[in-house]
Amino acid sequence: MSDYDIKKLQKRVTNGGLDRREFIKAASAMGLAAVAPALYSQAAHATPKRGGTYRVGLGGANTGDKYDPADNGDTFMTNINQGAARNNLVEIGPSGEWMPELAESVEASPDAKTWVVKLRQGIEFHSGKTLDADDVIASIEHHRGEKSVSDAKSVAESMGKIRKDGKNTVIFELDGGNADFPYLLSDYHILIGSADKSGKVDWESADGTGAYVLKSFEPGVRAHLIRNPNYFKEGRGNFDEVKVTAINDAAARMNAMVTGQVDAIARCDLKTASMLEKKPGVSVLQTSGTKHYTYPMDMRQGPFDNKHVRMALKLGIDREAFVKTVLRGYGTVGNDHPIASSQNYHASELPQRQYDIEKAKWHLKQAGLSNLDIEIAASDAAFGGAVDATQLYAEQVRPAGINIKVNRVSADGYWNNVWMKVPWSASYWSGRPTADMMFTIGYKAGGNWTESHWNNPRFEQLLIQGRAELDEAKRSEIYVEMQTIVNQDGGSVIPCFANNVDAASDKLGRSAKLAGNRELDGGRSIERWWFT
Amino acid sequence: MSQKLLEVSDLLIEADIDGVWKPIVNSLSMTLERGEIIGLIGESGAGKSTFGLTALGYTKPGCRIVSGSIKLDGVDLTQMKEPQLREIRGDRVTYVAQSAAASFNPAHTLFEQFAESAVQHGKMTMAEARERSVELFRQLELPDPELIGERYPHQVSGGQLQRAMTAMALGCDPDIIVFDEPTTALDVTTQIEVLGAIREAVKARNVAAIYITHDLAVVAQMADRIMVLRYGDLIEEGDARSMLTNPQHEYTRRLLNVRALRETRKGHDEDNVQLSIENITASYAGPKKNVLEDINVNIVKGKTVAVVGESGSGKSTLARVITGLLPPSHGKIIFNGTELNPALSMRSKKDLQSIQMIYQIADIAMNPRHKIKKIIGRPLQFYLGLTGKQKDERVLELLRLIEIPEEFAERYPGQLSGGEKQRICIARALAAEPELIICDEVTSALDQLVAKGILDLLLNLQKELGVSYLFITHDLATVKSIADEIVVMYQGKVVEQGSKVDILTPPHAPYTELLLSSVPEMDPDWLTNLVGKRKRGESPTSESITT
Amino acid sequence: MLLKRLVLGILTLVAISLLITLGVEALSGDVCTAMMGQMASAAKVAACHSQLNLNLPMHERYLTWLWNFMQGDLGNALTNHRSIASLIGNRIGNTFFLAGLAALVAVPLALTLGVIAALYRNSFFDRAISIVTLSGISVPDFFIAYILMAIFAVWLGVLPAISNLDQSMDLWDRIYISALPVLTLTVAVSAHMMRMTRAAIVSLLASPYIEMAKLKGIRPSRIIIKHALPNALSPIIQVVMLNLAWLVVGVVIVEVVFVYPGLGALMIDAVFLRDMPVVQATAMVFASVYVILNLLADILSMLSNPRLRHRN
Amino acid sequence: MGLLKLFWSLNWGARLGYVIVIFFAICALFAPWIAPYGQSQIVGDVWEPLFGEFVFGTDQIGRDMLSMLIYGARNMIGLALLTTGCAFGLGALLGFLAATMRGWVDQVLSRFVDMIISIPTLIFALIVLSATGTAIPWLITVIAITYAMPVFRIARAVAMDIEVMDYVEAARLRGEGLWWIMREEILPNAMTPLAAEFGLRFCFVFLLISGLSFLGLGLQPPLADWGAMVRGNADGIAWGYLHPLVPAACIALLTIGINLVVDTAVQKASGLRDDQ
Repeated sequence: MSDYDIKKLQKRVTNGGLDRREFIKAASAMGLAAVAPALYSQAAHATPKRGGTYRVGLGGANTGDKYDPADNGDTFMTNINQGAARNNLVEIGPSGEWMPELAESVEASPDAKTWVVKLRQGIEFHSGKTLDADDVIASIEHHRGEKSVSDAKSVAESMGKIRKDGKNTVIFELDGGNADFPYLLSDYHILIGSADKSGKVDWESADGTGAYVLKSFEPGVRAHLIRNPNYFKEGRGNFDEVKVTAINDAAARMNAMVTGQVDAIARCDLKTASMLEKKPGVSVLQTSGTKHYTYPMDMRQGPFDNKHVRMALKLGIDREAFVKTVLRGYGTVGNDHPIASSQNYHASELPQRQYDIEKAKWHLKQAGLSNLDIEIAASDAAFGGAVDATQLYAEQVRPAGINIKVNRVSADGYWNNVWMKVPWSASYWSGRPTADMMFTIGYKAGGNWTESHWNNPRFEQLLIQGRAELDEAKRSEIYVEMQTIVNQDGGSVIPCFANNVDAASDKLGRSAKLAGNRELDGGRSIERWWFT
Repeated sequence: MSQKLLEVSDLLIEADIDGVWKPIVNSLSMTLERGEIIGLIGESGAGKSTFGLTALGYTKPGCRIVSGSIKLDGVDLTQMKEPQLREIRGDRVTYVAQSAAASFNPAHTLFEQFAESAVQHGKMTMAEARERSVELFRQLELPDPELIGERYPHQVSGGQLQRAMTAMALGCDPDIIVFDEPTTALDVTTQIEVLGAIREAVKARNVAAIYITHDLAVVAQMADRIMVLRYGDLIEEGDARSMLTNPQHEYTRRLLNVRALRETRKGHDEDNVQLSIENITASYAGPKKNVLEDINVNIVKGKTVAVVGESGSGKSTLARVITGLLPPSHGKIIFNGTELNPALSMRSKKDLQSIQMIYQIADIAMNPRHKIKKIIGRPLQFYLGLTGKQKDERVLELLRLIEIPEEFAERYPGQLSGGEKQRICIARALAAEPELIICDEVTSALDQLVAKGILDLLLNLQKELGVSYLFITHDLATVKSIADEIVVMYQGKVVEQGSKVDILTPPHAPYTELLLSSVPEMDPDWLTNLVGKRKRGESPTSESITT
Repeated sequence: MLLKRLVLGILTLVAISLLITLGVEALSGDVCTAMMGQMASAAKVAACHSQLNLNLPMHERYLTWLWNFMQGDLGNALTNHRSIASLIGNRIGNTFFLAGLAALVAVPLALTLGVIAALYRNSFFDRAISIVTLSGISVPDFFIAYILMAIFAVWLGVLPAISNLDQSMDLWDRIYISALPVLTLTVAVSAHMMRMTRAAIVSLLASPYIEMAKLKGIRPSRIIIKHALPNALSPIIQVVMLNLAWLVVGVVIVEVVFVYPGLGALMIDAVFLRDMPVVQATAMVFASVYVILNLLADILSMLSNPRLRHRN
Repeated sequence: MGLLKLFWSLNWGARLGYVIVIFFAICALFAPWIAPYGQSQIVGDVWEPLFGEFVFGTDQIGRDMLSMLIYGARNMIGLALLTTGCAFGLGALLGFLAATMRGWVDQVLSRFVDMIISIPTLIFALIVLSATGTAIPWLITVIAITYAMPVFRIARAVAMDIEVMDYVEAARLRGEGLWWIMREEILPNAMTPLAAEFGLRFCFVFLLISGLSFLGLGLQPPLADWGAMVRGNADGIAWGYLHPLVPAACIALLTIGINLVVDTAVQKASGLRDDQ
């Protein structure tokens, strides 16, 4: 019995859930004080080993998928492209910090307007070509310009003027200061491909610098990768082969994991994840990230133009129950702003909004209403289980005299025809690594994806200020104020932050702390993990 | 004490009629000697088939044997289990069904079906069965006896199928063959040939037989002894010859009298022609396959014209042409002096009303989902615009006219007997107050006594209402009793036409002669005599007609 | 006759392609907005349109497609520019493999059960099988899939839960990995075929030739198999063909649940993405299967009937 | 009294069928009074066990399964009736028309139906419903059209057989119009085979709706729908949650019940027509 318990504890260490002190304390409580440190290092300091075929089941695959990262977005392609076949200039570490990847260094001018990126030397593409500044420029230019259809168009365009300085240096001259510029370079679209003589990248050749070479790829079905023997990182790219299988159905993914047909899956079915945890030989991995669900209201129209109505709707959601039911506990409550508690500048002092029907009623009264009938559009395209979740919300808010009619709409075309087109809908954000990026993309007045059509002058002012501010304390102050404004005035109900919940076989080795910016160790399990 | 081959005693059989068990065979008994042929005769519902089939230890689904015994060589079949019965069926007792066309499995060749019984019962090998089949096919005068076994049922004519089925029944050298109306579905001329062949084969092999039929004249040719049944009871039993000459029972006498010739009516009135068919040529599929060729017929007002012919003669097509269902490729139809539009859809309501039709099978001529009142009431409403009470009263009036109780108005066709159904069809035709009624084989699906009733009714109605009839039939007895004028058709052409007296008095055209001579007569020696005559060439045969 | 049917079939295909075009065009959005999803903006959509020639009027695009299609050129997918021929090539094989395997199991099974049920009609066995098949018919196919997956993959662990068929596998591996979808489909289609087989046979049992066979002393089993079955073939063939067509065309959900790389999932994806040429190509495959199977059913019905086989 | 007597006169299969159908009909009619909770009310934790506090447990967001099943009976039976009714109305009308008119009308209708049938059902529904939205009238229209196609083929085949009957010819000879022939002559006689088909099709509606809910189309929440209940809980089955079995069993039970009833009705109807 105690043997089982200690295994579980060790597992938590391996998954990054326990640090040394906590582990030793818990192990001592089991009467294992003497051997506790040894057990800890056994769990925490597994060293990468080479070999084996890693089989991973990923959702989010589509038969229209392509190598061109401009179009990548979902789990399947990002794990293959960013996580295995190619690299960024900058990589996000386990704690959400940035660190150079293809870059050797990334340095800013004092006003954060000019950034100089020096490339690592001697990195070879799979094709044998050596990486240089031209490749970098061509790769980024791919996303810019009139003809660009890239999802990263706005990101790439915010990088200002790009020029090279010799073979191994690229200089970015931004229009305005941006202290978070390196994070832009870590975007999963901004991958570096090999440019030909005309300065274009042939993305379909799949030629990258990554730890694995794509051997075969069937869109929406599978990809087969083999190790790049010349990979530039130490201890990465450990598997001989990787077989990625597209499994879009969550239940099928879970079953594939249970039956051992795959070694790891991304995005567990939350409904049954707790059962998977009990399965021997399998670990359910949780990382808290920036992923959050939102219910954005169109603030330009009634009744959402009324602050009290918005407040009533924010107070009418039982966040604890929401996390418990919708996320099955795999997440944390949200506080109606988009910055996760794990992120820098999170406003931890800001009081957590509670489920309060009386207050909601009061706000409704302030708005001059005794009850309210409104409609919300939802589809499982917004986020998994969105329809159920929204119904749950509707039931929670009902006692306040608010009748929410949940209109389930087709998943097909949800983001084109429903989201931001109807007054109120369910929505989802994978989040951004920095507060500035998140606020810019989702809350800036007039932005394409400012889903609540919000426009707050003070917020706008702070946004510009914060971006160029290199002083950490001042910056923190600015972002806390912005979160407070969004919390009080913003048009989105943000009930929760969802954890990344993945599962992996215990035969797999991984570092003690997993990155939480994406599923499966920041989308890089292929590159980072190994078989023990 | 000599044992009878088959001894059925006090057999009581019940049938499930709408969930109630009712007796359909009332304690009947029968004995059969080796080599003897017994005829079971009666109208539908007499229980003759049910009774006859018990010789195989078989009852139709929905029937059960309540009491009595069926002893085959002293062994009681009622006490046997199915597997034992199967040993007997098809081996010691065999069966020849009414319609060979329906009773041969369309999916297998004749030989496969011939051999099945014998091989399954372990009596013969395939090779032996083949030899045997050739022998029997030859005996039954089937053409090409070596090869005909390889044909499928649809490739063989009806008469030949019936013979093949008899051959099949003889295959295992049975003790008893049960013939269940084996010639009823055949044309008269074919019937003769089949009857002759069956009789020869049975007599030659000294097989006992139970011959079931509704036709006294036919059974007279075949049976040594006759049992007359009615509603499950035995009416009369006796030697075939004495029964024909000296029937004891009133019912048997009526059966005998069915074929009595009616009085000849006087010749027709040329001036009062109602319908005139002029030079009609028609086909279903292009000019090369004309079904009717250059037909000319006149129908005089208030009189009856009978069109006689066997299947394939084109007589029914003629009806379709007149009604407009099949516009002719050539010729015209003149009705009361004006030409009728060839196509049905172009005719006026008045034209449609004037010509009505009565069909052969009343079952499918009436919508089973409509009540009688609706069936008769619809033409009243449609043509005459009657509604409500007026219509209902007229329906009752018509029911009285056709001698049907008024309460039948509320019934469905399925609840009526065959004769009653045909009367309803007549009422429906009359409801339109037509000038001409086309009767397409209206009595051929009915028992003889019932048919007689229908013909009487039609004649009375003609007297009362002055309506004309175009009578289409293959049955010369019908023609004799009802027609004023006769048109004989053969292969789409009129071979002879004229007043009834002219046609029925010799000399005949050869085909007419063949038809007339083929009608069975109430004379036990008729078949023997006729076959003799034909062999000597004194009477035409089917072969002599076609050549 | 056959030629006429063939020409009609081809006309049907053209009509379907037109219908599909109109249908997909009527949907909101196009391949560009669908691909970009949340990330769409007017400028990007415009750029995408001009890249993919979507600025041309619909009829022009349709006629171009039709012209190329007639010459055997399926074109490229709008989304990832891969050649559609290669995109659907493997999947056609997979789809037919699955359908064929399922048919191989389901058809004999259903026919046998149908014959047995007809033989022992109204017995306990007949009623039991009737209730089981009705239940089979009435349970959604994805649920059958999950139940089978739970039993055979999760609890017993004898069959793989996902069927990610791979071209490099040998036949035995392919069969093994496809076992669960085949089972699922077998359950789904057998019920219908079995019921129709039983009904077709039973409807013939009142025929005179069946009574004749009984009176010839033939065993009940032989009566059913030798006398009733051959004559019931035509309706049975029709039902079997209908179900075969469904096995090819209607298995989208089973494909998704078992991660089986077939055509159905491709078509759904293509509709979601408004990838017209891919939708068209898959629709043409499906429609051809339907047309061909229909034709085949008619030919087989004809061959099964001596009346039509031996015309004199 | 009379009804009860009639009931006892039936065989056990028919009786069982009627009991099942009447049971679900009562659920459908009196749902708000029978159901312990509302159909969207959240009453407990996620997937509370079967036969515990809640008879059939709770679903994936904590609604009472029993209440959802009862309301589901109302929604689904109502919807299925309406849809199947429309499908049969449309299919039979066109089928009869094709059989009665023959010629080019038959050709055009038959080819059209061939065409629609050869488009996968789900794809067809997906395309149309994506364009129109999943409001109930559209849902009914789409399913009705989809199911009208096979009904057309059956109706046409049956009507072809009836059409050659002499009573239809008699009606034609009388000069009856098309509508009369279809309504009075063909329809009553085609009822039996159509009814047999109705039993199965009725239940297929549940399947199609559940298939649609797989694609995120289908019945609008909070209306409970058995297919969606199976779908929503289906992933639990591999983990020993038996919750999805309950709605699945309901669909199966209703299918069996309806088919038993239809079978008896068909037998009775064909018995009436039989003479012997």
